[in-house]
Amino acid sequence: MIPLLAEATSSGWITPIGLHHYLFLAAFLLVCGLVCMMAKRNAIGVLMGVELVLNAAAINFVAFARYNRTFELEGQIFALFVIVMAAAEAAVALAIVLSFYHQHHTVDVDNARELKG
Amino acid sequence: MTLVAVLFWILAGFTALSALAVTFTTRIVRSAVWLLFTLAGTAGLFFLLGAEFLGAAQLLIYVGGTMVLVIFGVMLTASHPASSLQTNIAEWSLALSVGVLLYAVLCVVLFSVPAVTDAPEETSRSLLASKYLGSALLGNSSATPAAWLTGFPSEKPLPRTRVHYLLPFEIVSIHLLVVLVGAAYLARAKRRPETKP
Amino acid sequence: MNGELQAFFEQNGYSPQAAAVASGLALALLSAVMLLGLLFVNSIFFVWLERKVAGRIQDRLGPTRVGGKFGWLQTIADGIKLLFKEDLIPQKADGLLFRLAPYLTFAGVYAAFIALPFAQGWVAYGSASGALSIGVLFVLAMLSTEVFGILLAGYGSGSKWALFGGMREAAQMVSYEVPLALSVLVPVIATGSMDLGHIAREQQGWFWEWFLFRDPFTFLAFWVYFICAIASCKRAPFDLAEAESELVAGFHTEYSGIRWLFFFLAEYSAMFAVSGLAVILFFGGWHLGLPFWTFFATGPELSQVLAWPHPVLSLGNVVNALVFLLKCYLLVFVQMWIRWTLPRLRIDQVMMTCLKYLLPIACFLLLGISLWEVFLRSLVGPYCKATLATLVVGSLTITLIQIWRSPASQPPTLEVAVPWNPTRPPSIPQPKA
Amino acid sequence: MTWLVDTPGLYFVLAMLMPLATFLVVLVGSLIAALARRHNYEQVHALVASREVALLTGIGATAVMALAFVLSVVGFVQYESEFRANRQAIVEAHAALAESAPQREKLEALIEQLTDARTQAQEENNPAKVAELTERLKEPRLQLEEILAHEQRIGHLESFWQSARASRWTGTLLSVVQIHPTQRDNPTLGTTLRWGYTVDSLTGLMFVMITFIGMLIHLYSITYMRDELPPSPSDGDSFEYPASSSVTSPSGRFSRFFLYLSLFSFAMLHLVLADNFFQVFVCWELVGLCSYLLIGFYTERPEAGLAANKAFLVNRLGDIGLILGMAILWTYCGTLDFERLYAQIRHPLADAHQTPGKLAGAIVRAEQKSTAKGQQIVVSKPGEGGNLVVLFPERPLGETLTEPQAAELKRFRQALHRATDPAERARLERLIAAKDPSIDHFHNLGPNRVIRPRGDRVAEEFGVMPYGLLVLAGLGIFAGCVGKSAQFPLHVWLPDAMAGPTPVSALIHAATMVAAGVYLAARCYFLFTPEVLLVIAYLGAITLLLGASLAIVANDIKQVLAYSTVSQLGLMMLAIGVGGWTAGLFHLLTHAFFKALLFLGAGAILLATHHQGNLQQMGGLRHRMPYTALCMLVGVLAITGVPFTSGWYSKDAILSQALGYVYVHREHAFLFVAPALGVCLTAFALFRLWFLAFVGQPRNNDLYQEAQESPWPVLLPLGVLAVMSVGVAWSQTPWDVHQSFLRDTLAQAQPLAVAADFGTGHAVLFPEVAAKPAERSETAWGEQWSDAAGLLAFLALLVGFLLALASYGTRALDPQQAPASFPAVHQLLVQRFYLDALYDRLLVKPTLSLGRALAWNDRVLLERGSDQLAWGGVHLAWGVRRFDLHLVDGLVNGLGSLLFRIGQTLRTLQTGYVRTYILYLVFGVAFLFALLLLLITQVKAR
Repeated sequence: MIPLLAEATSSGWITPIGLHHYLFLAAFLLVCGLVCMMAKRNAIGVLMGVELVLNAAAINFVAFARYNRTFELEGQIFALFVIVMAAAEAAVALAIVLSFYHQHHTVDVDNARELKG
Repeated sequence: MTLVAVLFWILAGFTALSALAVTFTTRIVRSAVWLLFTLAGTAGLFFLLGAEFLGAAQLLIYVGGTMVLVIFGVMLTASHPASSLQTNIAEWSLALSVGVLLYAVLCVVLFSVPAVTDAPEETSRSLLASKYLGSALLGNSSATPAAWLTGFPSEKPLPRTRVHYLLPFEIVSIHLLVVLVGAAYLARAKRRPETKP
Repeated sequence: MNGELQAFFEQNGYSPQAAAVASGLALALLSAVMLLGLLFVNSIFFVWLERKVAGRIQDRLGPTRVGGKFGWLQTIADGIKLLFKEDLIPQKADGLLFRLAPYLTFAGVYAAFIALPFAQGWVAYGSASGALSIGVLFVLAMLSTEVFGILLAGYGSGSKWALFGGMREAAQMVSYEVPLALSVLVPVIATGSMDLGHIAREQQGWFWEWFLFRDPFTFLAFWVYFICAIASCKRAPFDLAEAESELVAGFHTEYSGIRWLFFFLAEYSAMFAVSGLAVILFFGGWHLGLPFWTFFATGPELSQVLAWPHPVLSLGNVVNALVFLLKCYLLVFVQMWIRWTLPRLRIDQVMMTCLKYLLPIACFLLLGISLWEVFLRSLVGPYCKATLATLVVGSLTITLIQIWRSPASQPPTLEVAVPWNPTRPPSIPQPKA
Repeated sequence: MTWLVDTPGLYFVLAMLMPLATFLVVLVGSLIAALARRHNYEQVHALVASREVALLTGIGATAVMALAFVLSVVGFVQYESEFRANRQAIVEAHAALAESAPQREKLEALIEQLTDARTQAQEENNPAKVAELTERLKEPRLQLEEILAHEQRIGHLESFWQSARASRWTGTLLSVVQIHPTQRDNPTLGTTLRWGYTVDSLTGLMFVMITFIGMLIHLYSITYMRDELPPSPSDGDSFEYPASSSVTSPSGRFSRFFLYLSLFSFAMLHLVLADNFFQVFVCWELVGLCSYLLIGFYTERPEAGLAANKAFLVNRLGDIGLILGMAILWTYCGTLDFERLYAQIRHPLADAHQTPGKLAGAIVRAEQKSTAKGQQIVVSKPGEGGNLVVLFPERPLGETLTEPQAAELKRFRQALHRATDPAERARLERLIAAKDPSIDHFHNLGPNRVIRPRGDRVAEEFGVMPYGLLVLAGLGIFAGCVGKSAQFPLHVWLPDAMAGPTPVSALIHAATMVAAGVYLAARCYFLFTPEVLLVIAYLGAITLLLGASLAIVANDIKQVLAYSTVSQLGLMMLAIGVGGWTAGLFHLLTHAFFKALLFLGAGAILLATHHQGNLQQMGGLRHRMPYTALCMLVGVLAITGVPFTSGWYSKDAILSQALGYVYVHREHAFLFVAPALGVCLTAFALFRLWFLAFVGQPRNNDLYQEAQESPWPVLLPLGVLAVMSVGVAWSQTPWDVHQSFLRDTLAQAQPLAVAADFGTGHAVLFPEVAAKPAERSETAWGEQWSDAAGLLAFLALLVGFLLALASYGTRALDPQQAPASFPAVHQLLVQRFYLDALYDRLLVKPTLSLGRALAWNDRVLLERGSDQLAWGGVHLAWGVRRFDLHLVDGLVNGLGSLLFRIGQTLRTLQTGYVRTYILYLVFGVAFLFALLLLLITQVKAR
């Protein structure tokens, strides 16, 4: 199995790995996250979608850092900031969800329509 | 190089699949599990990209974060059957179509930018050591030496502006503190007459 | 090694690229299998050891019969029994999570060993510098993923006891993560590197070079770390997640058979992992602490003194690895000792211990070590080192001598005094006529 | 312990840290005790706050002070040995120079004639003769050079001593803050707040004095504060506390007393050892705090609290000035270190060629003149003062660089090589220009010499500051000293400070607090311009008379001593003001001994009389307590300056200096009259005290009956101090008033500035360099007239003694009639010259009434005014409203309704579903990316 895999990778279109591969993957994660935010009615699910989107951003940063020596440092640092921001976002958002739950006894985001026009 | 390719394809497939699973699972806890797998896969990709510190940080921080997610999911949706939060097929189709549209646009854009060839291995290895991150975050400008700027064809490395991130670092830490306090404030148990049986 | 393997594959007719891939994968598989075997054997040994220790502490003998002396086959037997047990999945369980949980738990711990160097350059994944450049962080991260599996087990098995156990474990884990990481940061600051191999090399030479004796802050940091480590292995006195008296068996109430086995593999491997981290961070890693060979060589490492042709496979490294394992076993033994000596805490006490005591102490230590490095170390470093080493070693020797000389240390004899002989009813005093 | 051998200055640092250690230990102990009480751990508390532990605290503190004393003695002896060795070498060099003078003239003459002969030979172009003469010239030239080398050798010896002292006897323990980030590459320039120490003879003597007296006072206090000991368990349950319980234990304030005492000693020692104003200021405040705590020690007595507040507030008044002065110096000199300030403000000793400067040690004034080359800053002649003061480069550069200077220069050159930023380059070039001898090096300043100060000055360059500001700084610093050592306007706190325990009074008056003021005044002497010195002298004279005259009428024994302290301090300040730097400090040291003796004696009396301090109640006590009486007598003799006691030497020194000053400046005759009168009054007051207390019939019989001799821990310090206060100033010829080891030692510490201002140049280094002619030199005249001064002083003393004897000893005069005969004077004195009342009127009452006025203003005027305003506002608003209603609203409503309709149509978009919003968002993103794609394709098309 190892030799097969090796031969397969050593010749063909899936290698060498470049920046694009990561960008495509990140785009995919982004879209997944957005769809998740759009489709899930559970507030927690929406949050998970947000996490996905943030991860896509982080992957982009690190990929640029790896493939463009100018941003070797910046990319990583901003990815780090993204992670921190994501943690903060999760904390606050969950707190909001919790108080929302206190209010409405549900976490269905469709019930949050007080601000509808 | 090809070993990297193998690992990339394994990790990328893993990540993408579990991202899909996050999206399409209806049970919240399960989708949290898939989310965990996605994040782990991302961390693996970070390792693959040579950003070891980032990978470890991703694991350390996000696992905690996701676990809290799960706990909340359990606590908040335990009283509700999962079916009550189902979205109907129309919404699904709408969301999916929009998503696919966006992905298509993105792919086209990506294809239209020139491909970037791989950077030399050892230089990035030498630079990506976590201590450079640390010294940059501490405002030590020696962490960022001269480098080639993309888009500017030049023979010698152009002296880049001294970047250091002490201020952002401080801002982020203050921000975390504020978030902590705010979350504690928001999530504190509020006494309301109707909640009392 | 990579080079030889590649050559070997090329001789067997692979293209160079393919050979590179193949050798890399093969190397990865090799180390993975070696680690797995090590963990299995260790766990078997630990379970046996735990029983013996528990027996001795409770004035029993523990397993004696299976496998002739000392019941050293007891664990194997139990393992076989567990393998053949019928495995049940409760009706209300979330099947996927229920199945997933044990392997997730074990995988987390298992992954932690990737970055753990057992001897000079003996590490599963290593960069040019010897080990992962952020090994400490990596090990911590991996160990922290373990709890996720436990939470899933608690939730997935759809039972209140299990859920409570999982929740407790989660809460405990999340809060103990913080002091654990902070106390680990202390030696990291002392060396200025997160590379485990580098940290271990920093401590080579005589045993007072170990970070345990380096300065008061690392000394205290070790105790904080060890307490937090016990808590994060959910061992007594912190085993709230499986408190028999309150929750039947906590998160693994519903588990049986091989899945249950995996939980226990995970637990014992976690003990081993945290002990290994402690040994590398505070106890000089694989260094013996008594560099006798410095007398006939000019202070190289053992691996260079007893060198076989291949640096990695040198005899000295074997000795190093043995020393490392020995130290780990000692720490594991201490954990068992604590478990069978101390009573279990209440959950609120557990939380208070972490958040009101360990966390501030850890912060103080972090601050202290920084100030120490800046101001004090140049002044009083050596004196402090000497004092600490003398105190610790002296008190240890005195204690050992006391234990040795105390009569209680004699092994109990087999002739247990039976209160009454079951074959014959006790003689009831006849009322006098 | 090599570090102690390399830098023996650390002896003093250790000695300084000793009391601090005591303080910390006792602090921790009392904290433990307090916690134990809080949480009711009876056993712990009984252990920590027990009688034995408290006693142990006192004994331990005493032992620690003794250790500090030993340390400082060791350090002082070593310092003196090194210092004197160097001075000896310099003196020998002078001797060599002197005795080689005739030979030198001979050689010069010979060389001259030979050169003439040779020139003549050259005119006769007789090469053989020329060559021969040249040969004969070589030898004498070499000899002459050897002789000339001696001159420079002196300067080299001095600079060698400076560097040795810098390396061995001064140092930085911790560099706290770097203020000038622009000068980070040159830490010698950046003004840092350092924790440093510096040692000279003055410091050493102060250390020995403080630790010695502190030790004795600690010992004394162990017995004196016995009432404060916690009750021993035998006295009943020690865990029942009355309501007024303190931190450690209710009556167990014993250990707390020693806590404060040791902190006090530490603060004072640190103040003496400090080498910059910042440290001095910190310790200054610390001393103030400790005095506050100790004066108010008896918390149950309201007057104690009031006195403490008074002392604290009055001292703050002085500190305002201190801060002001510090700020000025910081602004202009960019540093707070004494050494560096001195180097900038006073003319350096010798220039690059080691030739002594004529103005060495003087404040050089300059003024801006418009010359041919435009506006220039020209040094003005010594007589007429310019409006600027020259700030000198800190380290005058020689033609040959010292090792560190060369290294520094090299570093700057490299930095210049690297630097890119033009401003940076300019700064570095300036630094190099300032440091490089090949570019410019320091020459002695003389009249009409032009200097070129820079705008933003580094310490290697010349600078100028306004003369008025220097005067202001000096006055400010002196204001601080006025507050601390109770000079005239701010002396009011000292008499009230008697409310504290007696050992504290002894400590404050002898060793620590009031000494701090005089010490600082002496330490900063170089800042004081002649005007400031005159102010100092006059304030000192006034204080002197004030205190002495008030001491006459005071009836409380401690009050009398307090006023005498005030007068003695005035005497010291006067001495410093008239140039008797040595004399003033000399008196400070001797006074410390006999004043401590007097206070401790008073304390012994108070012990005997159960704190009944009224002199009118005592009398004849010498029969009950002969030993104390004897010691007190010794103390009285010493303070009144009876021959062969230490006071004699110091007072004589001061008086002769004052006389010399007055001889030169006739208009200031008061400056000699005051001290003479003061001596007389002091003698009267002190002998009156002694007679009232110990002689005659007991006026209060039961008090007399109860009085008895105190135990040995009280008497031992008295005896030791009595011996010291007689013999501390002796030399091997005690009958010669001008000879005294103490005085000589101090004279060596005297800065060059004093000699430059009042003397005839530097006595040891360059005797031949005269800053001013001998007939203008106060010091010279003082030495000439010292016998007359001594005689006058002795006569004054005799008069005072006879008066006291007549009125209180033999009762030949009736002191009761004095008030009747001089009612006005008596009233004035009893009312303390109405000064307290005056301050009350001038400061306290106005402040209070001002506060009330402001309060009334707030309460009445502002509120009512605001009401009026509001009323007006309302009516205006009504007017405006109409305008709005009819004109503005018409427009606004039209616009509003339009927008409202638009909004109505648009609101349907806002469904309220979060997910819909996300949908919009995604659409937007897709749109943007499509746009981006379009752009890219456009770019590619080009």
